Amino acid sequence: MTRDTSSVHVPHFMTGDEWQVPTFALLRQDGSLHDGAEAPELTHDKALRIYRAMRFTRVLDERMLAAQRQGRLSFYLQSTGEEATVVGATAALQDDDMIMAQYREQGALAYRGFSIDEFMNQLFGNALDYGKGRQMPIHYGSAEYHYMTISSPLATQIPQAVGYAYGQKLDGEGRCTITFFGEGAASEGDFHAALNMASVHQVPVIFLCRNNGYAISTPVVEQFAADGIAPRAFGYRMHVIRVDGNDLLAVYQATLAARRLAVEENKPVLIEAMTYRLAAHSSSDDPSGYRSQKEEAAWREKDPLARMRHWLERQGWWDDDEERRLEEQLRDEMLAAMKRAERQPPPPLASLVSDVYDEVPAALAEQLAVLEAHVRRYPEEYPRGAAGLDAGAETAAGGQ
Amino acid sequence: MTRDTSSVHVPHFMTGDEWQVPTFALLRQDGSLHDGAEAPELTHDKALRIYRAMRFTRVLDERMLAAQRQGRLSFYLQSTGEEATVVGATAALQDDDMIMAQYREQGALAYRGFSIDEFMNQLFGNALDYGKGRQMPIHYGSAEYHYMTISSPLATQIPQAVGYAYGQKLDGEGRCTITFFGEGAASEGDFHAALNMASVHQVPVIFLCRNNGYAISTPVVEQFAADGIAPRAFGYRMHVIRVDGNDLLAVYQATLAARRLAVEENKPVLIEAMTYRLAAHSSSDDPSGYRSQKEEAAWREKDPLARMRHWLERQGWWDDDEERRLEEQLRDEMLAAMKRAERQPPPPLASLVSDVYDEVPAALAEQLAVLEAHVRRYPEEYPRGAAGLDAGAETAAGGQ
Amino acid sequence: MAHMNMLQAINQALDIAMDSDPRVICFGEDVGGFGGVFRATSHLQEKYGKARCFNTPLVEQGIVGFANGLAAQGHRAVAEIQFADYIYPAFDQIVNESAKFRYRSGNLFNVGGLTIRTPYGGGISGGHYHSQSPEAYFAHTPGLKVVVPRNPHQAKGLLLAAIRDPNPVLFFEPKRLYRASSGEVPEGDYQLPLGEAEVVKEGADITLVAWGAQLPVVEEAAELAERDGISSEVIDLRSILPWDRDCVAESVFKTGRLVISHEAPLTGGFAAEIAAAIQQRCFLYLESPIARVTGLDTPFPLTLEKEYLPDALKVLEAIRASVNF
Amino acid sequence: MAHMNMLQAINQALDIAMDSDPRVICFGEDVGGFGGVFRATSHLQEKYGKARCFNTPLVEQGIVGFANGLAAQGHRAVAEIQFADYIYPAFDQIVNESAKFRYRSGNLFNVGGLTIRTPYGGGISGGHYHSQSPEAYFAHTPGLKVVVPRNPHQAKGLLLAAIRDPNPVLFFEPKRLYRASSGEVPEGDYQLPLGEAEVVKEGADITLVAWGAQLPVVEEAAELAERDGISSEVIDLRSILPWDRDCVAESVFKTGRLVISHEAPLTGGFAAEIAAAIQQRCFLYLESPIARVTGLDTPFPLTLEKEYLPDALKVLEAIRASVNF
Ligand SMILES: Cc1ncc(C[n+]2csc(CCOP(=O)(O)OP(=O)(O)O)c2C)c(N)n1
Ligand SMILES: Cc1ncc(C[n+]2csc(CCOP(=O)(O)OP(=O)(O)O)c2C)c(N)n1
Ligand SMILES: [Mg+2]
Ligand SMILES: [Mg+2]
Repeated sequence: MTRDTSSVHVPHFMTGDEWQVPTFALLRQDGSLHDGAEAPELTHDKALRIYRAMRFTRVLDERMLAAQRQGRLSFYLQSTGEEATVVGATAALQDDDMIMAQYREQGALAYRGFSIDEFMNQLFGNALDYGKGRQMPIHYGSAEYHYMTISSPLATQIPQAVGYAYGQKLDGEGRCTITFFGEGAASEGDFHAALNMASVHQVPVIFLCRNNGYAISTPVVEQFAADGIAPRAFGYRMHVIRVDGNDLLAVYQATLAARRLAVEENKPVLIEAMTYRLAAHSSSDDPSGYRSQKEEAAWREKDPLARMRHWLERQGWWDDDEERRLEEQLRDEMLAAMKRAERQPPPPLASLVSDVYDEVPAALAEQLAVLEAHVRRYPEEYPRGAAGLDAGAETAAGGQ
Repeated sequence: MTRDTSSVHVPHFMTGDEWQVPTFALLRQDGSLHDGAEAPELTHDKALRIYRAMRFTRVLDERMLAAQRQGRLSFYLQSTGEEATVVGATAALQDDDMIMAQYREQGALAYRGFSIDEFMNQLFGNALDYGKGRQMPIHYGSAEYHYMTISSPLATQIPQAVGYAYGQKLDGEGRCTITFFGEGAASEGDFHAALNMASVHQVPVIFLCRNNGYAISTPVVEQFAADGIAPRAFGYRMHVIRVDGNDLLAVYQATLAARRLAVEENKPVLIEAMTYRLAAHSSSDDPSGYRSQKEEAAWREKDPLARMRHWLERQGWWDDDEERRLEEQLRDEMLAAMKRAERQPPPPLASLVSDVYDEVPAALAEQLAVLEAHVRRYPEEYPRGAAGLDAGAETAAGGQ
Repeated sequence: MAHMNMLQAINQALDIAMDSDPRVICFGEDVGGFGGVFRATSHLQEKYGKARCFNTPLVEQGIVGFANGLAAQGHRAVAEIQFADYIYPAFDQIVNESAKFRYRSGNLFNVGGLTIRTPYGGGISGGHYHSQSPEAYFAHTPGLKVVVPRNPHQAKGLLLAAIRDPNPVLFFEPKRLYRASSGEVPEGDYQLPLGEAEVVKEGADITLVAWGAQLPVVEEAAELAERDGISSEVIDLRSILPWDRDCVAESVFKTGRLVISHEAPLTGGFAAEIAAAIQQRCFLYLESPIARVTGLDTPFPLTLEKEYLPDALKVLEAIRASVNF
Repeated sequence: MAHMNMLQAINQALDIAMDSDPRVICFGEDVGGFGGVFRATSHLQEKYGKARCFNTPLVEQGIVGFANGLAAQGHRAVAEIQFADYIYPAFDQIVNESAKFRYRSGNLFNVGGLTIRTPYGGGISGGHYHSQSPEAYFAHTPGLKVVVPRNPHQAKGLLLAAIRDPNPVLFFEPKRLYRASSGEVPEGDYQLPLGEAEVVKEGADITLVAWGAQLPVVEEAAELAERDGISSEVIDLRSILPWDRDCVAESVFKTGRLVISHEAPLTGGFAAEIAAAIQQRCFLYLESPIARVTGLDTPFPLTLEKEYLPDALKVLEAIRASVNF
């Protein structure tokens, strides 16, 4: 409260309509730069790494939605339309900055190098899944790639990101945390708590809101009355920028600048990326019940992949041939990986009780023993449990 | 999202420092008006009703803190320094608008006519307490005066006020709800939820934040990084005004205008009243551990009662004699009421189990029967329970 | 009578409640135009308008806080929490506020008009955040009523009773049965009593107690046990709070044996309360220890969900162990 | 050894924890410069600086969310919730996040460094929002540890163990005993085991189980019963989750009788779990029903607090009833 607030003697209400938050954009849909815009420095290699991650994500989403439709997978969730937001922000970070995502950020993992097999093992919840088949498909996690395991309850990761980043600040190694979330999740109390704590404690954290227009069926006009999420930053005197979320270069540049503020000045930053969820919320959803095809078509015109590809082509870094080769290669690899993952056994029965604590408590070990005896008695009734029975002996003991 | 946000091509971060929320003030400490200020219309009668409520509150606080110090009361909590905020806002409402307060708003009840005996019965938790001796002192409630019973968990009343006001809007009788809370409580997730829901659903609710500088020992600079609470309204495109909370006329006028927006236009409003908690947080607290006497003294110079009294004197509506008579009268009445309240019996034993549900469930009636038998066996060990044993027979049955 | 599934029965109950009382208001995430992610509130906005059936922002603590206020004002607030797994952000509003509202005010104010509907339970490949059965948390909270229906007929009658009950009610809907359970349901307006259990099947040798989605499971176990010549009495508790001790005790006086089953983890689950109360009430009648067949003391898994769940075979084993004790 | 009260012992434990491990961080409402409303964190900010001991904004869900993240990052986060009655806004972060963090990630990540300290319980004229004993809610949550000390010596050793335990721990401090309980406490660094009960007094006729502030109560009841010639074995559970079934069962094998006491309401309280588990384990040894002496199934009252509380006389009556069954 260092501000010298002036005093007035006629009551006047403000609403925030007094000013507005503009949208930062660099690329036009045809891949050319807006007048006055300057592209960020981006090497050929990095640009291609980015584009490949975007394309990987798009192909993965197409393949896995199809697999879900065929009944091979119980559930899937696409990030289609939001690849520039997610990959652009990730590319602006150090590879060992922490990512705490919501669930639609597979592009971040793709960019960092999570392999097709790693994706598939999680999606099929098999014995090789790092999460041991405990969470629904798309709940990825990777210690190697500094990507916190996804948790379904919305917004819980946002204050956690503040705590994580506070720890990074204490460690003093110049790392930061980014947390992704939807404009719907930003309605949760946890979001408010996180912004407040980050600004009071000057924490190196980047809050990246994917404002994609919907929370399942709920459009933004029923989610909030304000002009988007950005103005919430003013409530905490936090740095904020709004960016065209379908513009890879703009997202990249904004996040680079945000990271500088976060890491060098311990200033948390809110980024609102304006984008659109082109697909259904998930494989369980059908958006035809709550939005028009016209609206979807208008946004399909703003496809972030096409926009980035056009820019790459203008740089002379990409062409149709390469595009076709990449798509084919990805499809083949994914098909093969999917088959490999499906052939893997389920996690062992003992994995039901490990990791609840660092070690399996006695009472829980007893519960497992009873269950094992039961499964042995009726192996045909519990084919998955029976399959993993012997494989899992050491797992139960080790807790790993 | 109807706003036409402009597009920019150079990344620029905003923080809210671009503009500021001024403080609306009318009265100088000497009771004169600021240059250019105009006093709201206020009849002689209403002005005195307001001042008497302020003085009542001040005297009540002094008396009851003393009673607590003497061991006659287990706990007390003063509103000293914040009387103008609470009484001024209440006076601007209709007497049957709903009030959902935090705990430091005894002035609102005093203004509406809650009697000294009603205060005392709650404070002593006796058989006449509407709350049946179930809550700590200062947890008043009154259906007659449209004052929701206080609940200790902070901020829970804020989204409740939105729901209450939504019901009033459905009823269409032109009533609204005001909710009071501290700047500390505004950190809770419930506050964020409430502002958002109120603005999305266009609810006739007034959010009145008493920004009194502290949440127990925590100063505002450790509570939030922004310039107060007011800028949070911008996150929801909500009408907001900041007001000098020690200036009765300004609070009154701001709240009048806010009520008009709420009731006539279904526009929720946030009012931030800048004030200071002159006393300790409560009788359990000692502020000398966390703030300076100098700071306290500076705020004592801004005493809202003195300021209002000076204004009244300038109107020729008040003088020293009347002040002395009022104080004496209040003291005498309070002393007498305190004695009456202390002489009342405790609530009957059966009140332990009534009102959990509309009727006492069988299992709970059994628990009471066991307890009654126990108390009868050891009456000297449970003097209060034994005292109320027979008085309470019908209470248990009726649930009232 | 009409044949329908549980979702249709719930939708009908809401429709009747709104039609018969203009003070009934339904809201929650996606419940407005879309009709809820399970479609339980389909067509209600169309029929009763946006003011009485609407989407809320995505904030459970706000939804229940708003509902508490709306109920205190005198409306009947029917709030949906999209999954029971997401009810915890509203825990404070429910446990500290809804449950204590009447008591703390000495009955000056109450939120009796509040009903919170939420789908619970496993068996739908939901992993640990679309499968939880959190009823025991709320059953430890005096001031609340907790109700769980087992089929469409029960769902409609209990939900209508819950909405009209003058106390705050948590209504847990077994989502596994939303479409899987169907049957004959009276067309009109009717209510089933809260706080009363129902003996679904009479039997002589052992008492089986369950609620909601676990009812078909214990019924199947009872059938399997029948082949061993064991006659089971099956009780649907229907209300967890208050729960019908008399009904369970009567049965155990007769059978001398008790198995309780729920999906929630064993430790601190509501079966513990039933076992504790019944061992006390029926001490001299018990011929074997009261057994609990429940989820493991772990979060809810995915790939091995079938192994985790307390299914009919596991209940059968417990019945056998009890009878052969 | 030094003579001190429980607050001093807790303050010492925090001091030792921070001194011996630079990764220990303490925070919460008013815990910074002021040292907490009960002064449990006195002088820690002075000694270890603002970065390691600080005030947070007033938002429990944020405090625990932040703590979860800080623990996941590798620090030892020691968060204070000012009163246990105010822990519910953090319920989601505790029950859905802290408790499931390791499991859901297959042990890639964990919040083992998390400890949440919070004062609980009645007897201080706190009414229903400064008196609650919510341990049973958390004891129904696999993945958490729940610990309650009974005196300064226990408090120091158990808190040091909790902070260093590689699992998230809820540490409930009996605020009624903060100053009322004092005794000899070892000066240095020591830990007491989590998950192990302690037989505080040996006896032959009946087993009394309690934890925290209820320990002195059952000890007093045991003394009173002694005058009737009844010899009680008194067990301090110390950890509610995981709890030491073996210790309680061993005792009941010997005594054949069990009384459990806690302040929380009866229905769904943790005594239910103990009763349910022990009636199963010790069925053939029980000579009378397991009894529970607890708070009523109501919110916590104020004026009639003494009548509400499960005091020594009520425990004594339960002991007599059990012995005379
Ligand atoms: C606490 C909580 N409440 C409700 C849900 C159910 N749910 C899952 S996704 C979703 C919508 C989220 O929308 P948004 O945050 O905008 O992200 P998007 O799906 O658009 O990427 C809802 C309501 C949940 N997972 N967690
Ligand atoms: C949910 C919750 N958390 C913590 C507390 C303990 N507490 C009581 S008052 C208070 C400070 C409130 O400060 P503020 O909102 O600024 O109001 P003021 O006391 O200044 O009027 C705290 C932390 C509480 N009552 N409820
Ligand atoms: Mg969205
Ligand atoms: Mg304050």
